[in-house]
Amino acid sequence: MNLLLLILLPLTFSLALLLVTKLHLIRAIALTGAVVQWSLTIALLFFYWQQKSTGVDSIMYFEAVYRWYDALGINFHIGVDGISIAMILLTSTVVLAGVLVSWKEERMTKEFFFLLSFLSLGAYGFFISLDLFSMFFFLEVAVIPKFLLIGIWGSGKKEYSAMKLALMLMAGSALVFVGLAGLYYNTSVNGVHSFDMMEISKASIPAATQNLFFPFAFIGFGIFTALFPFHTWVPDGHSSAPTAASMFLAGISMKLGGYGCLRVATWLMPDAAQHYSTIIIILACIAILYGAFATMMQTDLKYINAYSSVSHCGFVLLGIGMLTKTAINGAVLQMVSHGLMTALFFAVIGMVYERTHTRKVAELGGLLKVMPFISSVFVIAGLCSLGLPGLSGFVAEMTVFMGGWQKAESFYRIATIIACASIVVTAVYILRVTGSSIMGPLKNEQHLQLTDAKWNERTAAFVLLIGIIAMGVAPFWLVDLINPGTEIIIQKISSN
Amino acid sequence: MTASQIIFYILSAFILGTGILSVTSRKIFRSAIWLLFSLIGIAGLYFWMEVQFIAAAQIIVYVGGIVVLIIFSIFLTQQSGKQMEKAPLLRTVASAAAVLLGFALTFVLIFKHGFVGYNGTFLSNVDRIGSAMLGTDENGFALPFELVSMLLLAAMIGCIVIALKTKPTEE
Amino acid sequence: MDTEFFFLMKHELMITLIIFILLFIKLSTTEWKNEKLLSVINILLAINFVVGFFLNKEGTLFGDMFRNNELLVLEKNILNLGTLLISLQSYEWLKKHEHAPEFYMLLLSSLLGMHFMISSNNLLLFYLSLELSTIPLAALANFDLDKKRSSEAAMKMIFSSAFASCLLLLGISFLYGTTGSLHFSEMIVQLSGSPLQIFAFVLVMAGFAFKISAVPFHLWTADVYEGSPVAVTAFLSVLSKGSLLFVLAPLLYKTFAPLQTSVYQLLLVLSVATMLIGNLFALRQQNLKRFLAFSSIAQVGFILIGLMGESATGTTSVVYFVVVYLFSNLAAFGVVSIISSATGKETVNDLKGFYKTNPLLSWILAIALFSLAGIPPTAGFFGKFFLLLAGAAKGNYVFITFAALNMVVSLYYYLRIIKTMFMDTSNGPIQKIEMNSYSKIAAIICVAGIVLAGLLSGAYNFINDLILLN
Amino acid sequence: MTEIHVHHILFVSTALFFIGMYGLFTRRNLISMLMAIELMLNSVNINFVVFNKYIHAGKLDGLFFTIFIITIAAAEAAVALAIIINLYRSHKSIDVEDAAELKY
Amino acid sequence: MNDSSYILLIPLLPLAAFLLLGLFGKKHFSKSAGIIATLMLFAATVLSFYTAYQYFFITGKVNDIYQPITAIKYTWLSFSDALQIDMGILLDPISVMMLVVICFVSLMVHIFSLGYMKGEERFATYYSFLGLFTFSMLGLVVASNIFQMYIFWELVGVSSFLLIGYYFQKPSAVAASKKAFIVTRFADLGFLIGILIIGFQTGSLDFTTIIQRLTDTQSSQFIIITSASFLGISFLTWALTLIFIGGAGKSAMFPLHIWLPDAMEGPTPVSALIHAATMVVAGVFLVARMFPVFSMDPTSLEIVTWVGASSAIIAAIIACTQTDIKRVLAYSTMSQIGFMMFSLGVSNYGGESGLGYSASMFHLFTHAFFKSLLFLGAGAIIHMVHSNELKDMGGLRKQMPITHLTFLIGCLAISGIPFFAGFFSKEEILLAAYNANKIVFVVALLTSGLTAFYMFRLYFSIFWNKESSKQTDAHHGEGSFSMKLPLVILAMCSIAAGYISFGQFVTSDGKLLESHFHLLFSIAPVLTALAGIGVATYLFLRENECPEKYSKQLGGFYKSALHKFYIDELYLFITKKIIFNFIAKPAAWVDKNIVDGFMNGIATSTAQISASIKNLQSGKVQNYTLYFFGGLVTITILLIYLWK
Repeated sequence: MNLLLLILLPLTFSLALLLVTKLHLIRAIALTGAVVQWSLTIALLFFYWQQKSTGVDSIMYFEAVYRWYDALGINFHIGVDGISIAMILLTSTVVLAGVLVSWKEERMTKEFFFLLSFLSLGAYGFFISLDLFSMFFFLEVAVIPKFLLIGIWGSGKKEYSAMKLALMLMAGSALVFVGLAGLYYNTSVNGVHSFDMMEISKASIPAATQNLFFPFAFIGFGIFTALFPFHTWVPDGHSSAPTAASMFLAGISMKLGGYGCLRVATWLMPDAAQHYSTIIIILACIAILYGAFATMMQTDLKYINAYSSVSHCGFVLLGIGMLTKTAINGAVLQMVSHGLMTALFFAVIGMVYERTHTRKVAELGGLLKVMPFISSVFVIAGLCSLGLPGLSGFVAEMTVFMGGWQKAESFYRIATIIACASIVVTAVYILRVTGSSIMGPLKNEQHLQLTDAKWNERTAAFVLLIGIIAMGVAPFWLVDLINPGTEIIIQKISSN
Repeated sequence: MTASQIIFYILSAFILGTGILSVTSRKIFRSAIWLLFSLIGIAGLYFWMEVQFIAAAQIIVYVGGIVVLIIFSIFLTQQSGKQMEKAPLLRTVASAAAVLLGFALTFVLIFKHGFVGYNGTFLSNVDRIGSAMLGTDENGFALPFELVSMLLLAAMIGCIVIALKTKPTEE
Repeated sequence: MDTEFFFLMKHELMITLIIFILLFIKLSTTEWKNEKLLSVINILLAINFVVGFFLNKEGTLFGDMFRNNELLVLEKNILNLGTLLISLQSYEWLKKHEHAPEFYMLLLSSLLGMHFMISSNNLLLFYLSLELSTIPLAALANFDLDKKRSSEAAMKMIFSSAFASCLLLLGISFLYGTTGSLHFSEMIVQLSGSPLQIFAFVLVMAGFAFKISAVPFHLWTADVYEGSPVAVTAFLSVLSKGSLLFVLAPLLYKTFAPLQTSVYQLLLVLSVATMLIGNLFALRQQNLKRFLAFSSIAQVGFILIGLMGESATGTTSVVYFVVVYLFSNLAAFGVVSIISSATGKETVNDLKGFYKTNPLLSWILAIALFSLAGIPPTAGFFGKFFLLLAGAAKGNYVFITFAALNMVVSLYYYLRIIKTMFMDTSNGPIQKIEMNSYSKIAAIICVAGIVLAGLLSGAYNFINDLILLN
Repeated sequence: MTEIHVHHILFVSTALFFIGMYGLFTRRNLISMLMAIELMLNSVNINFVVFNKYIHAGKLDGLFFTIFIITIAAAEAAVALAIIINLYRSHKSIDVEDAAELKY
Repeated sequence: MNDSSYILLIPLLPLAAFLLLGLFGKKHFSKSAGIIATLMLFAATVLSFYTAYQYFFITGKVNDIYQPITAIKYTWLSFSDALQIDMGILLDPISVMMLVVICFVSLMVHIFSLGYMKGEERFATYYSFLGLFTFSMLGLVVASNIFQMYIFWELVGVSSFLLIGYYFQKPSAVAASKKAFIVTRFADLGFLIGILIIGFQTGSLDFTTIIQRLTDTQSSQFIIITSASFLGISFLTWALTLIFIGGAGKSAMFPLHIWLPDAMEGPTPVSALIHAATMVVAGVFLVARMFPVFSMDPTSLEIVTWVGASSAIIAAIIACTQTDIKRVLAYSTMSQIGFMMFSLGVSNYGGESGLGYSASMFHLFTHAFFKSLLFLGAGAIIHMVHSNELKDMGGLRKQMPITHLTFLIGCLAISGIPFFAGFFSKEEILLAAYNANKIVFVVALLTSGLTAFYMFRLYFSIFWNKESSKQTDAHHGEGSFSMKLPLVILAMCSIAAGYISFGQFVTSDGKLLESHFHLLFSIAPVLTALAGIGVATYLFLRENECPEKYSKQLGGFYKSALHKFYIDELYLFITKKIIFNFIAKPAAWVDKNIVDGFMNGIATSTAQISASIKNLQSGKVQNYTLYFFGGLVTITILLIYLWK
């Protein structure tokens, strides 16, 4: 299977969107595009399994190299392993749900879906890139659509949030750039420097050099994934964004950072990863607990979910910082899980907001009575967030804990315990918000007239729920999928 | 001290003195005249250095051309007797400081560099200059010459368009 | 002297020819209508651009004073293209202008100066062509003859540039005094890095820095850009800078090679100051042209990073970036020009709600700004990436981090414009503006350039090959 | 040359250059500023001639540079004056401080 | 698939009910949901009885010892080669017993709810939640892997949350559900960390393997886990204590019991099922499941003992003062579970000294019946009176004869009156305590007296005391057949269950344990119980002034018991005041003002710098040239002199 399809399809559909003007055509194209992408990614999974079953055993699958900037040793090198496939599946699922949720978007519909499609292109490109340059390219491709989506279709202090998000993410990529440049100049293939990850992973970069550049790459990507104290774009950005964009931001965009931390920082600079693991873990623990406590004080549904994202993404960083195979598995699982869960959460919040025109917990109440479907989904998303077994969050968090505990030193264990403690705090804030907005007496009589979810919203919720449950009830397939990928990263770490 | 030396120092003093007067005089017309003297002094310096062609060009172009142009412009724009306003004190001080610092720096650097005089012959007769001016070989300056002509053309066009204006100015 | 002469100086001769054609048109008794005249000129410029690609030769003329090679041809073609684009964009403005032929004569004289400058192998020729490219521009800055601001801009330009060229000349005189030659290739032997030479080098560089508006030699830029007609501003910001950079790159990398340390130090200081000041000032600008002036100052800070690379990669990235910058900046100026000539409005606030009324123009401006900000998939991203990458070769990562973070600041003010256009609402937005076909062509070329120059690696690889050859 | 060291002549030219610069910085009249610039250019001219005559006498590079500078100075002065006159028309003044509308 | 795969159906049937009713119940089964769920559960119950028969009488016994049998096992999630979560079914005496108890009680509750919940708007949802709970509880008890247990442990918690919050529009119900979930979750944190320690120290998450490795004093795992210590306490003690905290949370042991009384906000049948018979004994079950390991560590057993004993007495005291009948029952549940706990605590592994273990399980078994009976009875009463408060009741024996009778049987059973089920199990517990620890024995004795007192206080207050109560809903009658049937069945069980010779089946080591029935020993407990009943009769049979008088005399003690010893207030203080005000609020504040403020500060200071340097661009060309030259000189000096 040619991975270029993953880029070309969204591109084609987004260009097709530009050509039509009728609203129903726009919607049809957007939905078709999302469905086709989704099917394609599912197909990718099957092709991968097929390759695996026929005994093909390589680091990356479906690799292809296209010459690009020869003079600088830059190629467009693409390929996937299990981790990328997991991420790609996540992306297509969230995008599909996002398109469905925004079905009713009336304002500048064409532009909206165009930008959404462009975003997904960026994400796919990022996950399939094996060349740091193209990876960086796709990382930044996504910045502007996010800015526009938030700024144009958002709510609240949208301009401020959009700007903050764009600037902080840009600062992240600026730091990433320095890290990449360092890697580039310290790798040499036949006398030419290289951005190719496969080459860099083979090169032996001195530990001192790694220690110099690792912070750049890690913090840079870390900003994307809400690394404390660079997480402040998350609450504002997520809460101002329109539903689909929030879903994308929290569901996918933050995962770009996690993936980058893992794939670029940790894999390519393993010595430095070990050197800095203490700091990473401390920051991750702070993010986990502090994010959770900060969530308790929030009064806006989206802020609650955004802060909880900070907390949850802390698990990703914690998993990466622990540097054991199980923990890294957990980090990847958490990325997928959080992606699905938070997208679902945002989708539901969007549905609630669309109907009640408020996101203030204090103004909501007893929604279960008027919109049972939406409320149920809300509760399920909340339960997933607090790590209920049978849903995806549990699997991911437990794997991180297990991986963290694997390290015998007290420091790691205490860090793990701190992380574990967050599940209690999570329960507190999730239940608080569920208790007062979904349950309890109906606070606003006008809400009695509200209707439950429409077909598109139901479908969107189901798409995400299927993902969450598929992961929560049967995690083994996902673990098997990502295992070879983490194995390689671990080998690289332990070989040094 | 030889006569040549005396002449040099007198010339130098003249050039610098008139130069200073030119940039400090409060009356613009006088200032222009001091400039004229200074330029003539420089022409004298060229004569002293035995580069007669340059000296001639200096007198023709500067004295005969530019200063005249300047004086015309003064007539066009100003009453001759009017005193110019002084620059703000802060800027005057800052300028003086900057200029003195710059001068000190430059001259220290020149002095340190220690230029050593060259005692070979220096031929600057007009026919050598003339043939070089139109020469296209290694020591020829035909191309710059042509270039300058284009520049003059352009300057001319520019001047005409800008200065010869018919429409009244918007307020 | 044989026919080779014509091929070697073809670009310069073509332009001279056009100037004379215009002169004759102007002097002829028949009165030409502006529309017709402009069409003819645009066609001539197009021909000039196309012809530039053919029948080129490599070699030197006038005793090594003038040289030509494929790289220089490419650079001249780039300048020709820029001129053509500006010409297309300024159609609307010139249509009503009574001195259109003179405008072109001066513009082309300046272009001619640039061509000579690129080809010059000698400080004298370089200086003369520099003046040739500057003095007409000062006159051009005054071309909004009935506007006070225009003459103020012209005054600032001519005095600043005269001062700059005085310093440049002082520097050249010291270079001449210490090396005894005006030829680049001969000078290199004599450069020893003595303090006076470093001073001379700084003086010369100040002259360059003035033209490319690097801080602290940039102060004239914003005022002149704001006061001048849009076309002249575009010309100043793109071609004037571009041509100087074309000269500067090999000059630093080859001629001043003995002063390597000073070159690096100077570039570092200039670059840091330029990025910082350019960005800080751009943050608060309201006038679009003034805003673009400061943004282009900040861009220069980036270009200086590429120059620091002191390698073929660095030079390539600079030349490449100039191309990218040309497309991006001209696209932006094109839109500003359209707005300005249709409504006379030039401030950021006038753009409120612009997207509602003029989606196409908004997108063009947005793409241009993205490119200037270095956001993929526009070419600006590639340009900045390669500049930074070339700079990183020196290993000064503190500086590279600083530069990269500066991009964040610059993103802010570009996004501010985008925000104004797309998100803000206004009671009286600019009405729908019809583009004429000339500006449409220009816009298409610019946008195509912005999109394709990066994604297709051809341009960069081609430039790199040429630089490795020469 | 035996009598006068090069440095002395260079002292004069340098001094003249900075005198001119001082004038440029402080004169408020545009025409005076132009005059100051002429002084600076002249100082550079002296430099070139001195370097050519006393140090690098083999070729006439410096001399020619001087000639061209004189020419350019003329052209520059012409354009500058044209601009000044135009400015005078619009501003009714040739005080440089009056032409400071474009700022910040 | 082997021949025991039918066991899989036992948990899966309720799950199927949950999915079916949860997804489609509202639309398609809004009326028939109860019947469907009940039938499915009936099938599960039959299967569980069959399983019990199979295990106890056919397959379970090898060499006269009941062996744990891992019937089914699938790898669910593999962390590393050694550590993996398996989903499996482990059959041993206690899990099989629990299977039976859960299915049976659940079935009773299902049937009871047919009448009790009739006409509820979310009838189908109710049954689907019941299905979810039953599934989770069954999964918990058959877990073969400690992590599997944890998974179902959490699921049980969530079903409890959902069912307590069933009347979601009642703020008190919502608060109670939150409280229940959060408190147990806090305890689960201990369980989780305990799992992590145990798992990594033994290199396995499998119960059988863990027990095998940690009971062998020679095994390397055992040596490491006992020698390694943190804060001076060995890892084994840490792990077991933490696991016990998990159990204590679920089982509402002091001081984590605060959620249980509030949990009575749920529908009463739910209280009967979850908060009396099954879920709350999960903690006891957990300790029992890990008992071989606990028995290796006296320290943790000591903790279990004291926590159990103190819970028993504290709860009993509080129960005497409560006026809400369900709360009285809730505290009584807590007290009884305290019995089970300390019974485990005083036990040893194997043989005679393992009596406590066996007794605890026996009590768990009997308690399930009589306590669910009491709760369902209370449900019937509440159904009729529409109130939980004792003051609204009285003299109901006429209106509800069956309820009266069955409730009396329940009270007698719980008070430990001979010939009722509670007597037999409680006797064994007291015996075990007497053998091991005299202080505990005294506490237990006292508690059983109190138990008798408050149960009969309840009984008399409901059925005697004031004569007829006005608020009775006459046309309601005593409730439908579906409500009476479970009462009768359970009442019969409450008598009959005591006669099972439990020592034959459930013992700590699987070997037979002879019944130790000492008539002499029983005298003291029975007398205490009778004394309790006597006092209750004196005070509450007729309406009189005495209770008030005595309670006044007790003064502060009575008041603090009435207020549950202010433990709730203490918790509220810690959570609301300390955690909210001193952690969460500062965290949010820091985030908004310092972290974010710093980011915004960068932006604003940039803008300020930008504004403050605007005069650089003064518009005066002479200044420009001056700066130009100044910059030039600076750079020159820098390059030539300063920067070598």
